[in-house]
Amino acid sequence: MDAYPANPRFLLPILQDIQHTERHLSTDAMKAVARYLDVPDSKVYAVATFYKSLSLTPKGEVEIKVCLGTACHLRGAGEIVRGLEGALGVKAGETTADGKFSLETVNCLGACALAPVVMTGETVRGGMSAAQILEAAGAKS
Amino acid sequence: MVKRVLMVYPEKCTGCGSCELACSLEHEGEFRPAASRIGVFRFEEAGANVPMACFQCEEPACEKVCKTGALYRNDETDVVAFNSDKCIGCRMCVIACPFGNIAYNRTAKKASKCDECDGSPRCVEFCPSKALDYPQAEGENLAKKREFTDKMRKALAEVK
Amino acid sequence: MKKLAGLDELRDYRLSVTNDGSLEKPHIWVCGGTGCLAWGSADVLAAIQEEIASRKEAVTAGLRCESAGCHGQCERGPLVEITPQKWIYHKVRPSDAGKIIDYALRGDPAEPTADKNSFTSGQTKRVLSRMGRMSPRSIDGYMRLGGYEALERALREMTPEEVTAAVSASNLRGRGGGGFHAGTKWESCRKSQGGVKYVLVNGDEGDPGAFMDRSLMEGDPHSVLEGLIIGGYAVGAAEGYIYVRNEYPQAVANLTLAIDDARSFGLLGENILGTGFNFDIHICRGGGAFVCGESTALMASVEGRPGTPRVKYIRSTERGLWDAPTVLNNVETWANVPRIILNGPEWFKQVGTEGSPGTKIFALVGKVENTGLVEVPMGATLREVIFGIGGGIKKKRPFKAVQTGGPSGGCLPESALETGVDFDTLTEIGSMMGSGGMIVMDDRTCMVDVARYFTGFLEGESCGKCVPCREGLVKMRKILSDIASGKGRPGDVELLADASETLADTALCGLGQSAPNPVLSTIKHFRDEYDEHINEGFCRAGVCQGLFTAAISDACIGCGACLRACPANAVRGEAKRLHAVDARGCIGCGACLDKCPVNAIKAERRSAR
Amino acid sequence: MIDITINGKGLSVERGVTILEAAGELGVRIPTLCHHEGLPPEGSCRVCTVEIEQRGGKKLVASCMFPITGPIAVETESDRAVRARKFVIGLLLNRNPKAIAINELAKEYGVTPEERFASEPDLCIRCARCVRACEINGTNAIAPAGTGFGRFVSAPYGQEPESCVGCASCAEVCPTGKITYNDTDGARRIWEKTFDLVRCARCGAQYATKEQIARVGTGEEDARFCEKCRRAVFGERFKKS
Repeated sequence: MDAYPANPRFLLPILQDIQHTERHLSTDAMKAVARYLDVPDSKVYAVATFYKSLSLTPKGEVEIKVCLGTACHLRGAGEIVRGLEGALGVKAGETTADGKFSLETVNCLGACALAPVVMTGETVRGGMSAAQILEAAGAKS
Repeated sequence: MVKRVLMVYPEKCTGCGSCELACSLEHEGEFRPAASRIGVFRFEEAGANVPMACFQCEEPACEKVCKTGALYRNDETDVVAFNSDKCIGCRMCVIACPFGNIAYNRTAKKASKCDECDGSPRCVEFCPSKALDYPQAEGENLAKKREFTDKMRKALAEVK
Repeated sequence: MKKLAGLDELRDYRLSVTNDGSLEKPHIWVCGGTGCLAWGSADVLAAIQEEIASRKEAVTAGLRCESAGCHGQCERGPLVEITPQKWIYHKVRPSDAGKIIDYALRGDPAEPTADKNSFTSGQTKRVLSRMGRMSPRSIDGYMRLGGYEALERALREMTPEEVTAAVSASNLRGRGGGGFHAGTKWESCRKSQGGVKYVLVNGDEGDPGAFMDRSLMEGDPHSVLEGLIIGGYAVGAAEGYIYVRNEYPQAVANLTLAIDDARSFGLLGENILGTGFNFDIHICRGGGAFVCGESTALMASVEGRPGTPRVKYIRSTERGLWDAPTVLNNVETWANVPRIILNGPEWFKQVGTEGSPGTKIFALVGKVENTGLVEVPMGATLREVIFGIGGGIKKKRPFKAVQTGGPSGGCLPESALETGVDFDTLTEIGSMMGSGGMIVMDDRTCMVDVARYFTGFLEGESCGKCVPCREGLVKMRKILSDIASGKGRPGDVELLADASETLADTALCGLGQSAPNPVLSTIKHFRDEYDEHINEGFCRAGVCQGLFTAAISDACIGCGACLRACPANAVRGEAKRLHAVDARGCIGCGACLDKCPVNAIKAERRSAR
Repeated sequence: MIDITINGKGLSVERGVTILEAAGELGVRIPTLCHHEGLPPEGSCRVCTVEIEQRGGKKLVASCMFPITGPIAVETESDRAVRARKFVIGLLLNRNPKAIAINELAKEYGVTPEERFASEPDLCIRCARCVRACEINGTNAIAPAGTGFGRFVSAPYGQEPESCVGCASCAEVCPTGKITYNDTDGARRIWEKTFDLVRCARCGAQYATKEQIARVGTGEEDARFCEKCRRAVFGERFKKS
């Protein structure tokens, strides 16, 4: 947080950094940011609940993001989501009980040529089945 | 527009309450002294009565706390005017006025204060004993008003 | 790195790197775009670099291997290009390292010049011209290919008025979707009162199916910076912001490095090249909200607030970021600027149409043979792009529609294929340019499903501020879901059309106003599919679950792929013999349809309901 | 001054005046929901949509925000404007079937609820009048949270709003009665936060929250009395002097 000047414009980047390191935004963390930037708590909460890259509940160690962009939709992204939901035992948007994986759907990762695309962590993978994705993600963690 | 000033002469007040009735009828459409912007305080043991309405302060505490501009100085009349459409019901003005001259109407969800009936105050019109007057704000009247406000200040200082 | 203190120093430095002989030396470029990385190009790069280090002749010859920006042929990755010959290799594996090095040193008998395939030869690469042939992480590499010459010229020879006039004269229109004249924006901002002004890059490429901007930011970040610096000079801004999608970490990394390099060279900062012009650039990472592509929402986001749009009766060029005059253009628009300054507005107008000059980059994706980035002159027909450059439909299936403009655009039928693609024509026929996504659909695409997909997408991305968008999209999606699940009612299409038209008329921001386009365009061009769903419970594309029965034609080769795919065991048939579907057992899931290698399975009406 | 017409009636207005303000001058009523004269405009409910003709083109605009900067012809009840208004009212009616203000508008425009699109009944129309009232007071205790259909007004972190002073203006400006406050047993409850009400030293009326008084900065002596008693106490002093 101290890496940023205490200017309200850094609210989103600070929250993103916290999200990245702590995998979620705790109330204490948000309050601390509000105090640091001298931004009302209500505005911090508004930002925290507005942006999809921020989450109030902890995300898994590995975030699996299934692209639901148009090209991926046409090439069976829905099937992959269903497959991953079945294999992980969670619905999209949820995190497994052991905190290892969270399953997300995102809008277009901009790698349409590889559709259907999945991003695990910061790695983009194309044309894989649900099982292959899990193997790759699991091997990584 | 001619600037006028609402003058109060407590010594002439009989405590009849005509002003309160006239005010509530004008603003609320009914005879209900409790809703009147002017209020007569009757001190029966002393046999004295004091009609009280907004003093249209030079530096109004109410205007200062009003964030929506519902309370503002009308430069043409010098009245601290109130635009009820802009009132959000925060009641800060009610709390701020040291004289208790702004009330809050819970039904209307708005503050209420004396607006001098846009230049023809009904209270003055209906006061049978000339305890209320509405002369032009100039010369002798202005001097009187200053005297009056000085008195107000002193009284306020005493309260404090 | 040394700080360049004057325009002459910049010129001398540019010339020194250009003439240092690197351009003539053999060089292997491994594509480092997101697509190729996903194919494993990092391993290819490492393997080649390792092999070079171990081969004396390679070292002696000065052979180098670096990661480069996206070539655009993402589906055939990992891509490798050898310069100066410009030989391109597809699907290169780490084990090919030795072979590639041999080719680079001794020549390839096959000379696989990319120009030989239609994907490359059909294109007019201007903005993409450097992609794949330089390292996006090297400012020297950028200068070697003409980079920062335009900035030098603008600062040396042109007044801010002249720069603005040149952009106006070029008739450059915003590549982000609206097609607003960039010059008009610049002019208005330049003339606006106020000391503080801003220039912004919209890199929040949210349209599903579009990745032009991602590739540019990743592959040629300096061209965006150069355009922005020139823009700042022209309108009198001292600060620029680049708003990049959070989903593009590599773009953020490459832009950050580019900004750092530009700063240490003195191309950003105080008193740039001794001209007295101060300008700096900051990066803002997006938060994963599609609506932030809308200009007022983007500015709110830069300011650190939720990205909710505001009513825009006063232009951003008068009151934009922090209420200061602001020019916001998208990545591709900014990347065009240095080229216009360098080559002049007349050069820019040599290609394209009168109303929409220049080139446009499209992301050609979907059911098309060659997917990837395509840069063509404005006015190229959809047929040229899809069937020429794109090589037609995958598996030789019939073309059904092409979707342009992302969720704000529309679906166009075969009859529109001869249409020249530019801002105005696309809008006229009920779609829009958008940022350049071009999604090709075949007969296995259900247009009701597509409409539902986009409506659902927008429903999820609505900021929720205004009633029509927040509540109206829910209503529309409910109708579409009903239709797609066989619960459509007569009159639903009219109800949908009415809601669409009114939503377009009442929504607060451009996102909401254009949200009904996918629905309206599919109703307009594919009305019969809606009617089949509602009246006959039939989805001809075999997409909507339960609204069709699979039927196998005589073309069946008896491979058994369908039989294995069927979750309901409704396919019968012996190996090498004609298979058949038991219509009573078929659950209409469509699992078999895509598995057939010979397109022998069709979706048919269910006989008994 | 700029000459415009509203429903055919001519009017001269100052540059920058909104259509809604101009209509008010002419006595032409345009229905509104999110608009409040004391608050910055939001333009989110779209109920005040009107049709304008400007430089030969016709379009719909939100009258509460559209600043008049050139000659325009406004139609507040054109077919297109009414169709738009009905659409918006209908959508709100589906979600807020119990809101009196919405039902009144629905009745006026002949809009009936569509059962097929009914969602969980809610009183909040997300007009953000409450939020803007809180903002303008400088308390910023509440803000819109979430996005899309799930957007809602919330105190931060779903907890008691720390900065709330209990002035209740959010409740007072709420057009549908979604936000309420309750003064009982010497306490005010709002946003699930309980405030002690200050008791008037003279009449015993509970007239304001401590936090409110502190925010206004009223002197300790004055703050002992409710506004009625303050007047009486002052009258007493005044009479004596």
